[in-house]
Amino acid sequence: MKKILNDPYAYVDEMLAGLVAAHPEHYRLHGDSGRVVARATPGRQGKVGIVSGGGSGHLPVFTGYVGKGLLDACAVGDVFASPSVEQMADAIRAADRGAGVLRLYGNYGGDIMNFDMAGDMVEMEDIATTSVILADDVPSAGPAEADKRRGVAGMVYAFKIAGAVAEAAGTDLAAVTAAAQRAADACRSVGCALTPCTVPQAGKPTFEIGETEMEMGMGIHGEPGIRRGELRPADRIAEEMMDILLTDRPVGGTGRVSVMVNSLGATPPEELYILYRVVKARLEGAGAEIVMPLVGRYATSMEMAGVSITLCHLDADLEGWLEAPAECAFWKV
Amino acid sequence: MKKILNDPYAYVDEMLAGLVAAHPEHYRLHGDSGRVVARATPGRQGKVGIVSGGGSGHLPVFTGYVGKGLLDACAVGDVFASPSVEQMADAIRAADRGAGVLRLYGNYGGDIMNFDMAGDMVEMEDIATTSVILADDVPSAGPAEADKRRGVAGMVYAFKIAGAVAEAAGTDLAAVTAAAQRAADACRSVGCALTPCTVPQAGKPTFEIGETEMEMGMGIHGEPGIRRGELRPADRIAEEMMDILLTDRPVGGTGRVSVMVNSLGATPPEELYILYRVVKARLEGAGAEIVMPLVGRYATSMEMAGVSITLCHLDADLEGWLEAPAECAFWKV
Amino acid sequence: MAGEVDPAGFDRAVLAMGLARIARHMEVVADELNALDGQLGDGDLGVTMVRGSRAVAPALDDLPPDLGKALMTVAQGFTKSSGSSFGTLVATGLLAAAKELKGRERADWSEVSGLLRAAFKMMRTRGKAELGDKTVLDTLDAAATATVGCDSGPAVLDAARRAVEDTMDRMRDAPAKIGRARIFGEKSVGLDDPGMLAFRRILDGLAEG
Amino acid sequence: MAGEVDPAGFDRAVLAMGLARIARHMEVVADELNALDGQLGDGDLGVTMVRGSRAVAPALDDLPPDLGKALMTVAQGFTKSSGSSFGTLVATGLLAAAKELKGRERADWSEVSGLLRAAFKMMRTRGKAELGDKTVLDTLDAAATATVGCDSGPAVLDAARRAVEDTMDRMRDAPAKIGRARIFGEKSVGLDDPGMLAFRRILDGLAEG
Ligand SMILES: Nc1ncnc2c1ncn2[C@@H]1O[C@H](COP(=O)(O)OP(=O)(O)O)[C@@H](O)[C@H]1O
Ligand SMILES: Nc1ncnc2c1ncn2[C@@H]1O[C@H](COP(=O)(O)OP(=O)(O)O)[C@@H](O)[C@H]1O
Ligand SMILES: [Mg+2]
Ligand SMILES: [Mg+2]
Ligand SMILES: [Mg+2]
Ligand SMILES: [Mg+2]
Repeated sequence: MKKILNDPYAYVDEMLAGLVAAHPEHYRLHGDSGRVVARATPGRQGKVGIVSGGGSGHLPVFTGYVGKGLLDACAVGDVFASPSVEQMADAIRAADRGAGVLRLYGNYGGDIMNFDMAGDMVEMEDIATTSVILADDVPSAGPAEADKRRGVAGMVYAFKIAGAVAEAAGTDLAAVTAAAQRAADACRSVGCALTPCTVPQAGKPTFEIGETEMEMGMGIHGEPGIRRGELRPADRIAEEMMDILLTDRPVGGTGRVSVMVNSLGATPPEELYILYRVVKARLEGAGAEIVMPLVGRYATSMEMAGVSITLCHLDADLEGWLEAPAECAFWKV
Repeated sequence: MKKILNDPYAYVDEMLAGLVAAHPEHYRLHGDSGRVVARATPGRQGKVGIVSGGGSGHLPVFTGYVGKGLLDACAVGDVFASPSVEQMADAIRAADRGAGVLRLYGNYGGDIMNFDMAGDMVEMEDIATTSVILADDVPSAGPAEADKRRGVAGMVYAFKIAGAVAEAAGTDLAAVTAAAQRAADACRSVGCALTPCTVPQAGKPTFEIGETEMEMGMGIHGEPGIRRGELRPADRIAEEMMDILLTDRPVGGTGRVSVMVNSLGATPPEELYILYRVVKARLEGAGAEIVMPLVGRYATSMEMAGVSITLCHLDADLEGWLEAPAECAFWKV
Repeated sequence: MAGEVDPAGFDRAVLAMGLARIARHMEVVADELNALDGQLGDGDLGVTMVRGSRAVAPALDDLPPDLGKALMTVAQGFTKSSGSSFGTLVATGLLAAAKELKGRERADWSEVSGLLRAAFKMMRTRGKAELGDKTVLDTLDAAATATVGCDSGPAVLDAARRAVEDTMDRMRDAPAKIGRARIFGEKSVGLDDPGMLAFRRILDGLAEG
Repeated sequence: MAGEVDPAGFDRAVLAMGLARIARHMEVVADELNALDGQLGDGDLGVTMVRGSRAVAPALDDLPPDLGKALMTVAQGFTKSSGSSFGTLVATGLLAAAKELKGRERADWSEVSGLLRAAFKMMRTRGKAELGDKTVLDTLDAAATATVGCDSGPAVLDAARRAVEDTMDRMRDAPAKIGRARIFGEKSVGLDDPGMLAFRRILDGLAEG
């Protein structure tokens, strides 16, 4: 795993320096820690703020999604490590426009503890906060323990949907929180890893895997999956992933579904499109109508090879919010 | 190099099937060969057409850049192989809106021969064609033989600029061709590879390189570069690349320059941003003002790890065209 | 240390001395903690403890006399320096103790058990773990119980160390149920919980001259 | 083959027979061509020739009597089936010959030299290579020259084969100056140019019964 970097301990700070230098129209650093990214142009006064945060190494997640119609601010941890409580509190402060702040992030113990404690801190400064926690990674826990599932690419849908609601005039913290929760509940994801990635400070791959193996259900930090075996043909991989997703939550309701076919990093878009044929056929075969398919790199693990598929089961509200305008350096709707 | 695919011989056709299925609002297949992608909504009658083409495996290049303000159609070859003459002729036909067609592509012998011959074929059908050939890869030939240089990521600037001119009312084939030539002349690129990629049909990596080595100046198909050596720190890599670019063409004229820091595939955006710090500092140190920096995956070689940097030296016209609206599935301006 | 020795209690000077000892010892045991955490998690626990103690160090020479405020200062060192779970839990525990001691410049050693209990409760709320999940909480609970009625520094320390040791022995073969270690499931059986070991090493640090 | 044998010239039947022989032989030499191209390029030259001949095959049984149109048909097989340089060059050469023979149902063997020359010129224009660049053009030029005045099929074929062989021997140690092989620079020294070998194998195919 070769990486282009300087001092591994400066990886995140240098990355952020480059990010804000390249996109000053989108991002600015806020506060003293150097680890809080906020919108270059803050949302209007009275807008509900949305903040996220988590470990680095997942661009565009999390920081990349700061932007109009998306997040207001983000706390940035070291690679695959939670930001500190202080940084999260600072991010909440940056996101606050006087109407309270939604904390919207993934289901990881450290992030939860820190965001909770950060919330306690800003409470003393009279900033009201709520939380919605993404737990969309189906293979990471069974349906009975669905609240233990990890948060992965479904986050992107939640950012987009909550962001649209927060942007609309007259929506309060409760409304934004409720919409975010509906988005979080609507998402199901599954990942499949082909190679590990390397955390710069660790200097060695996150896990080992054979030259011709794949691991179904693996997490974005290399958390063990549900099946390791020989690399299968693309169509069979797609079938297995769709089986997992549609078993956990069949197409229902309006039948309208958005789907994300996401590269974990190194896997090129060519391969995503090969998979998409089957994903589309399976969804349509299950009676679904596909809305705004997303094929590309939306939530990654640096140079990990592999893919994830996320379904976002829509209703009319969610669909409208998903399609509302939004803009950051990585995604324009 | 693990790949998610089915039959390697079906790689390109399945990729295209997925591409048009995912983005029917942007792309459609044209003609019988299954290898010509055209805009879903053709440009207005009387618009100058712009066509490109070349081997697959470089998404978004070439096909991805079909879209409003960009290309009208594209002929798609096998991975790293030229499309056939027939396919190119079909692409020209698809791009023709009655005002002639500019062929805009990279400096590779096979592509040139085939596009020339395709031009001869459509000439009999009264479609006027012109050609502009990108030759922006500085290390691939010295300044005295600059016309032998390969075409790489500079293509994206040429697509964008020519596309903007063609979209404007009242521009004819000569004007679009001249603008494209100015864009092509304005671009300089250099690449640096860390790992090879695998052509599906070949089944083995395009070249071999040591675990801790990099190759400066390597081409996007693995063409030999100018220096192989130990992987250097990011800042030194960026310095070396900027040296190469600025020696070949110093900042001059208006001093306004757009820069693209491009991943060859597997290299994640985190690393591009680390490089961008130095790229920006070097440009500003040379008196340049940076316009619309592009940091991301704009021209790739599947899962190759490495980066390229492209400078596009602007004048007022070029800058205006670069910033004009454009839209495809991979890029919105 | 100009004042007389007060065998029954402690003030900010004693607190500062204890923290300095812990800080020194963390440098010694950092690799051990990283290694154990590396087997079940991300291998940063030693780093977390070292960074936290180093962040606190500059403040030790003039801690506020108010023990509550002093402990608050120490807690902040941990919330700023790292985002790791254990750092946040340490900060949470310190804040709980700080609340108990707010406005007081001196406390009895016999109060330590109650402080440990307060820390335990707030950390349990923060981390949503239960007793038996094989986390630092199990050792903290045992220490709080074992130190009830201990009315000298050495007695407190002795009882706490023994309780932590026993708990670790007792729980070694249980599976971890929370945090990163949980995902390794069976792999955690037979291995100490890194957070428990960190707590033990904190007590070891206090015991070292 | 119902008509009498015409030793001085050829028509579409002779053309079809020759093309069928070439097609058969390409299947035999495909691996050899792929392997040589693989050392200096992308290793697809055998594939190009096989695909091209297979694409032409269905048309051979009823080629148009007009030799110009017949050659056009053959050329199209190559423009459709592959995008490789050699396929396009073959098609270009065939088109050049087709232009020369347009409207004629028969040609003299003595005209072949002129047809080769026409092909050479158009291929040179198309590929922008020069004599000496170590491409198929060098062998084509030599064959065109060597066949001047040859007025029977065997004489033409013999002269062409000898010329191609000699040219390959002569140029083997020169560096390639065009196409993919160019980027391998010195590596091409000592190796035959793949396109030259392909031309030689085409002639071999014609010579095989
Ligand atoms: N939710 C929790 N409740 C109580 N203790 C916890 C919790 N999560 C982690 N721990 C303790 O923290 C230790 C790990 O700390 P640390 O290495 O900082 O975690 P991480 O690096 O995963 O954020 C564990 O061994 C355990 O004792
Ligand atoms: N520009 C050119 N002019 C003349 N001959 C050429 C040219 N380019 C390639 N060739 C010939 O074609 C051969 C390679 O053909 P092919 O394998 O089809 O090329 P590629 O796969 O690179 O497109 C070379 O050995 C050479 O003889
Ligand atoms: Mg840890
Ligand atoms: Mg950690
Ligand atoms: Mg070839
Ligand atoms: Mg080829």
